[in-house]
Amino acid sequence: MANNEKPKLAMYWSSSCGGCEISVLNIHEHILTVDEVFDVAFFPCIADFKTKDVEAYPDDYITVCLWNGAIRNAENEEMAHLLRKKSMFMVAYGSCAYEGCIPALSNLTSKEATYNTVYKDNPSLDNPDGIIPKTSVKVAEGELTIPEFYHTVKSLDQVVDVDYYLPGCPPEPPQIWAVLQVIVGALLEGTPLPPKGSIVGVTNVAVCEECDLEKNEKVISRFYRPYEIVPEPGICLLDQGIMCMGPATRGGCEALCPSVGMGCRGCYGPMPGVEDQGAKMLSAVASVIGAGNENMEEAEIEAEIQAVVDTIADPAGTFYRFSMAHSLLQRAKVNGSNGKGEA
Amino acid sequence: MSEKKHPDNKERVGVYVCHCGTNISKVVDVEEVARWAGEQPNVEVSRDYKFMCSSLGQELIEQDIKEKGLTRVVCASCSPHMHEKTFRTACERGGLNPFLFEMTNIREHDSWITDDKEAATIKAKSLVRGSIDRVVHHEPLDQIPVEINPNTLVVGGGIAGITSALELADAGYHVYLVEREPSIGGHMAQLDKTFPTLDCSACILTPKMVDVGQHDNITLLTWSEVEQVDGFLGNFTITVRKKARYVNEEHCTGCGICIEKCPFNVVDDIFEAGMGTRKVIYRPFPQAVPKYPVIDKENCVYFQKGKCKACEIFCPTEPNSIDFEQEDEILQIEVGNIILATGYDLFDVKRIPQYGYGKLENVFTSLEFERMVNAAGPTDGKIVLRDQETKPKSVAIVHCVGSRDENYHKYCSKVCCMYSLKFAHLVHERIPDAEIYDCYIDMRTPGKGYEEFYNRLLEEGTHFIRGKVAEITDAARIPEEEGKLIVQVEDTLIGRQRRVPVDMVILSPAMEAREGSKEVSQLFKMGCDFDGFFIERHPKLDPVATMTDGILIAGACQGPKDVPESVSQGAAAAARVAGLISRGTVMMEPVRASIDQDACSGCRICNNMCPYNAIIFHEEENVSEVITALCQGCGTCVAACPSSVITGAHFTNDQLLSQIEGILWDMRPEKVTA
Amino acid sequence: MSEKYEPVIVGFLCNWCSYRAADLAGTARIQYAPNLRAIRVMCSGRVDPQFVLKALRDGADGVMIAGCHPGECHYVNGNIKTMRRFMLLQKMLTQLGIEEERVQLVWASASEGIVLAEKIDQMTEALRTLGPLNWKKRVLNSGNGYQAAEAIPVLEEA
Amino acid sequence: MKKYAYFPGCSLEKMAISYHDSALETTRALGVELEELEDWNCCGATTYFHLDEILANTLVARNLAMAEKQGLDLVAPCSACYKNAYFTNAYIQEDEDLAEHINYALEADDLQLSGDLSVHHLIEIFVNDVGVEEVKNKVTRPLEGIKIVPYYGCQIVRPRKDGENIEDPQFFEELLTAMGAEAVDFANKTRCCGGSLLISNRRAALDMIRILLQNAENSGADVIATACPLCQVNLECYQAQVNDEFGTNYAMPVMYFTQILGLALGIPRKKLRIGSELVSAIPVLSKYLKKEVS
Repeated sequence: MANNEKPKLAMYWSSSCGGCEISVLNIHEHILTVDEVFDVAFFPCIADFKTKDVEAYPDDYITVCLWNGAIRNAENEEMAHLLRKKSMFMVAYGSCAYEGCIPALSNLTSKEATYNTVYKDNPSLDNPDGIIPKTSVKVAEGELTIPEFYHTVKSLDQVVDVDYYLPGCPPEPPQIWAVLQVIVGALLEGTPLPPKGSIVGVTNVAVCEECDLEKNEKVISRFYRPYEIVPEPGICLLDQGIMCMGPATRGGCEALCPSVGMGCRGCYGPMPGVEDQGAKMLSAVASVIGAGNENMEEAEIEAEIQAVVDTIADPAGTFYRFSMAHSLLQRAKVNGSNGKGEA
Repeated sequence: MSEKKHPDNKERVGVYVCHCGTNISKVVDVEEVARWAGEQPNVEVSRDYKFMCSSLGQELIEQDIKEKGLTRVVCASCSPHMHEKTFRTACERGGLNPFLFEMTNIREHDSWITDDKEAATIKAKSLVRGSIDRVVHHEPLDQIPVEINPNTLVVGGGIAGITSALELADAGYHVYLVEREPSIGGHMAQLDKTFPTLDCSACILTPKMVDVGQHDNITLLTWSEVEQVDGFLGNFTITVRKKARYVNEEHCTGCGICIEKCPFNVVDDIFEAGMGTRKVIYRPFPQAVPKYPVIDKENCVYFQKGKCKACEIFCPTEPNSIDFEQEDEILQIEVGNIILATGYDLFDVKRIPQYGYGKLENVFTSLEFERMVNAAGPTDGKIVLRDQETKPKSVAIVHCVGSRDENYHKYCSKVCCMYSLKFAHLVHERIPDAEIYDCYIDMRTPGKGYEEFYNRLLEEGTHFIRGKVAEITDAARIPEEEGKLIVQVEDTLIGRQRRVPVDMVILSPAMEAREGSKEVSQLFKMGCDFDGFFIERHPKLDPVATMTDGILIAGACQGPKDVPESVSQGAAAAARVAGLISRGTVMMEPVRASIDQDACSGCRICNNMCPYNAIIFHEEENVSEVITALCQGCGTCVAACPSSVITGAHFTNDQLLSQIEGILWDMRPEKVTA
Repeated sequence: MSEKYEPVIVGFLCNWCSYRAADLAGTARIQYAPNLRAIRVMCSGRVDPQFVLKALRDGADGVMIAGCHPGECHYVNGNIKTMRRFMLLQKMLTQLGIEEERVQLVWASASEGIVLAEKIDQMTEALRTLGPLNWKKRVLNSGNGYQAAEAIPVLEEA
Repeated sequence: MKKYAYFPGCSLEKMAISYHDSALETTRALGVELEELEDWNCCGATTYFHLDEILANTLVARNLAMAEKQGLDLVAPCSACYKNAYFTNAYIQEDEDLAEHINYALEADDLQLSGDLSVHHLIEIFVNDVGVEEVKNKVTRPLEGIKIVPYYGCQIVRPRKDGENIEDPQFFEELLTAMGAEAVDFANKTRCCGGSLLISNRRAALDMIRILLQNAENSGADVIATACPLCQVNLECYQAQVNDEFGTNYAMPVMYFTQILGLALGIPRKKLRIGSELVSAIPVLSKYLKKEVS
């Protein structure tokens, strides 16, 4: 890199809500420093770039690429490969890129069912001919193509090599600034970089540590959905039967959600050493179900436990809200045509 | 044998595949498994051998550790319950930490369950690969030393508990013997004669009871119950409630004048099995140990109505031994080991209405009959009907009342055949012209001198009817049956229904677990089976130990047992404890959980996971901690921890996840032909 | 492998009851399907749901968790916690399209070698009927997922 | 008012008409409506089940299906009818194959049986539905001083129900006690009355009857109460033959429990057909009937 040239910054948006792009602004006046330090090389959200511009860059031209979004279709994957090739550092920015996030919840169903919902079976639709996307259509003028819509949503690192991860939905401002600082520091002052594959801007302790609510020994005899209960202030939400992923979720967010009475949803991903965040949370939650004991008949125990289990409406959606693509099973086995993972 | 060096090996694993003579090799292709194992990652050497557990087999392992610098060892042979210890010791001799060893069970779980050689060999490979992948993640561990408090708690003062207490006390160790009744002695004290020798039960038991009462090394706590058990092997703290006797044990001489003068009699449901009465201030029986009486508060006129005090008035001691103000005492005892000898209950025969007990007055239970034939019992040993005078001319004895019965207890109560025979003998002896009908399903007399006793009864003229009694009724069908109890039974030897009219019926009820044994097992944090009997560590090889270290069981609390067996178990449990005490410290398996304090978020999910209360929460630091000494290593908290910051030593996530991967080595997509 | 489809079951057997039951089945030479590959854990309560998912992902057709009967757990109530986890896990596995026969919780005391052998036979047969799971190949790497290629004929090909 | 489909069976309207009339009278008095099943058919008795189980079950199922169609639970006063109906109803819930067979056959009659209804013996209506307490409250003529044998017969307790002691049931006693009568302790209360053995082995059957009568006499009872037409016939009609055969002289009235209940409820004896017995019950009941007679 020539001394007079500023490092190049890219940010790309694949399958995600776009909140991550906006979150960059959350670093407030630091954005000016970013502007000072970096040249923007590719940032479709804020400036007009074309893919061909990127293709024209030499390899590793971009210093750091903040990639947000999951890999939903062939275009996402193609862009991931392209930007990987052109970037020195590929950062999985936000939960979608890191572990699939909300888009990956569609892994619980089939492509067909997703299409049905989006293009056919939806009250706000007007699609009398039942037209659904096809990768290639011949029209009078010739052939039209669109990217292939994948069956399974993947995280960024399931298609390209990723240098750093920034979890969060979206990542918290100090975290964003931290990762940029690290790279800038390395580039400008030669400070050592964290090892490749590091998850940046998180702690190594679960959210509960940062949460001020009072926690007690847990015995939960029913679970509540958020609308079913007004939480008692000051008391651990999980203790009150409100699903809170805090115990199974990596800290660093300062327990934002629990502190305003909403259970942690798990966006910072699993703790180090955990292979599957959802399974671990499921295990923890089931362990403290206050039903059944060793003096009861088996059928009675089962009935009691079942009653509590019945109050957890959607375990897969709850425990894998952010980590479906990174989970052990990654998706549902879909039988039949309704697209539900029905055994 | 095959040897191969992998340059990128992290560890140097030795794999040993045992033929077990032909036990394994006749189904599993052990040579192939060994050859194949040599090709697996991290494997330095792999061999097959005729008998790995032989000293030569063990030497192979030792040698390879020394010469080839093995860092891990896998042995594919029998169940770890059989030889894990053997091979761990071999590793240790070779200079390898014993926990860097893993055993693969290709005998009980493989070669013995199928004759499909191909499938068995594939399975053996999978299991071996699982072990290889697991053992790489093993960590050296040290056994945990625990100091043993030389005092012992014995719960239950029946013959098993008495034996345990005396054995230990005679060996010079202090024993606390806790009994909930006012006297020790248990069921044996109620019996008249013991089979098959017909020794007088009291004559052989009483001296032992006296020994217990007088022994310097025994603190006898009767009329007392254990309320709480804290701690673990070597260091238990026991809370005992010593119920108020209302008699001061320091002043009382046991003269018995108070009992004599007490004006009120009540039915004695416990010792006399309802056959006799006792005073309200009482000793269960004359030879009771200790000799001090107890006031039965519920029936005492002074306690209920505020008047009487006859006992106090007549008590000759100075100061007076009667103390109406006495209160329950709570004692704390420190012990290193616990022996449970809590005995059994008799099956409630009223649960079988067709046997008529309670409705037909001359139907008796075995215990009632024991009291009746006992010379010191309510009828002075005379065999009479409920009217206390008529001698029965015919007696039926019914076996298996509640035992070997789908509706009640499926198990055999083991002692009933023998004591039923004893009853038959006693009736013959005391009423020589009486006809005795003994209705049994199968006659079970396995024991020294037992079958001979049965033969003796055959000689004595007992009528044996092989068949389960259907009912006992007073509904006569023919004039000869009028006024009799009719025993309806299918005599399976002659293939006919019989109706046997008799004057008296004795039911031999099942021995069942003590009421509340489940609660007791929880109190002591040990296992208890469906029937309520305590579970031994191993049904054959470790019958007096339990899964909880430091807690032993003896006698009928573990399952139906006769006197000699209870005595053997009592002594065996004592010997086990004495061995531990003399060692001073014991080494415990290091399979224990621990929490990474730096990574614990204090979520408190694990806090009520532990049945041993080994997990404590530090409010200040906001972290939980496992007390290693209390932890039994089940791993339930490890599975529960949502942060995976609890590690279960020797069963870590890494080890188990790698084993899963290894065990499925042939299921990877590239290998599967779907 | 042979012509007949042989399901593979990963078994998590507790040290005190079900592992011993399996030992006893062997000692008694009870012949049963050699399709279960056992992993010994101290208590069924040690079985982390991650293990079940890991086994399914890595190629198992089914997972059996075996423990002591309720009330007979050697760690007092570890198996009750297993039941709680298992029941919630089953609910989630249903959402993930995994048939309930594929993950089973069974009880076998140390003396119930025959019971365990029967359960293994039954499970093997049930899995044989269901067919292979083969998660990585048939669900993850099939492009369109399990059976969906047949179910969705016209979505992407022109 | 709770309503049931009433299945009288083949004996109630002729031989056991006193049972029929008293059943209708007593249920009405206690606020229970029995609506006779229209076009009912034979319950299969005991014999048909030994010849062809599927057809026998189908026969029973037709009655059940008609009750189900009306949305009513079925009540049978005869113990054999009750037992057959109860078991078929239970089998159809447990055995899918059988259910399919039966429903295939029922289609011909435009019927279908799911087994959702429940089947009761008439005595259960008084014990469980009305309740012993309520019966006690409605008694206007307490039968003090009369000793009655609660003779269950063998079939009532055959469908073993939760919490019921089949060896020594107590509900009949409780019902009799509620009427103010004394229920004697009757060891043979669930013993067979001989059933249809009279056809094939007369002497053995008569001996079985004799044992019951002897047992009743020994217990000091004034009257035997039954809940089954066949029990009633065997115990009453064959008393004379028993006496002939064994040289005994039993004269024990055998009544349906509903007749006795009706009496306690103050229903006129004619309506209950008391007095039409072969061994008249009038002498032992006279003191309660005085008012009526005068």
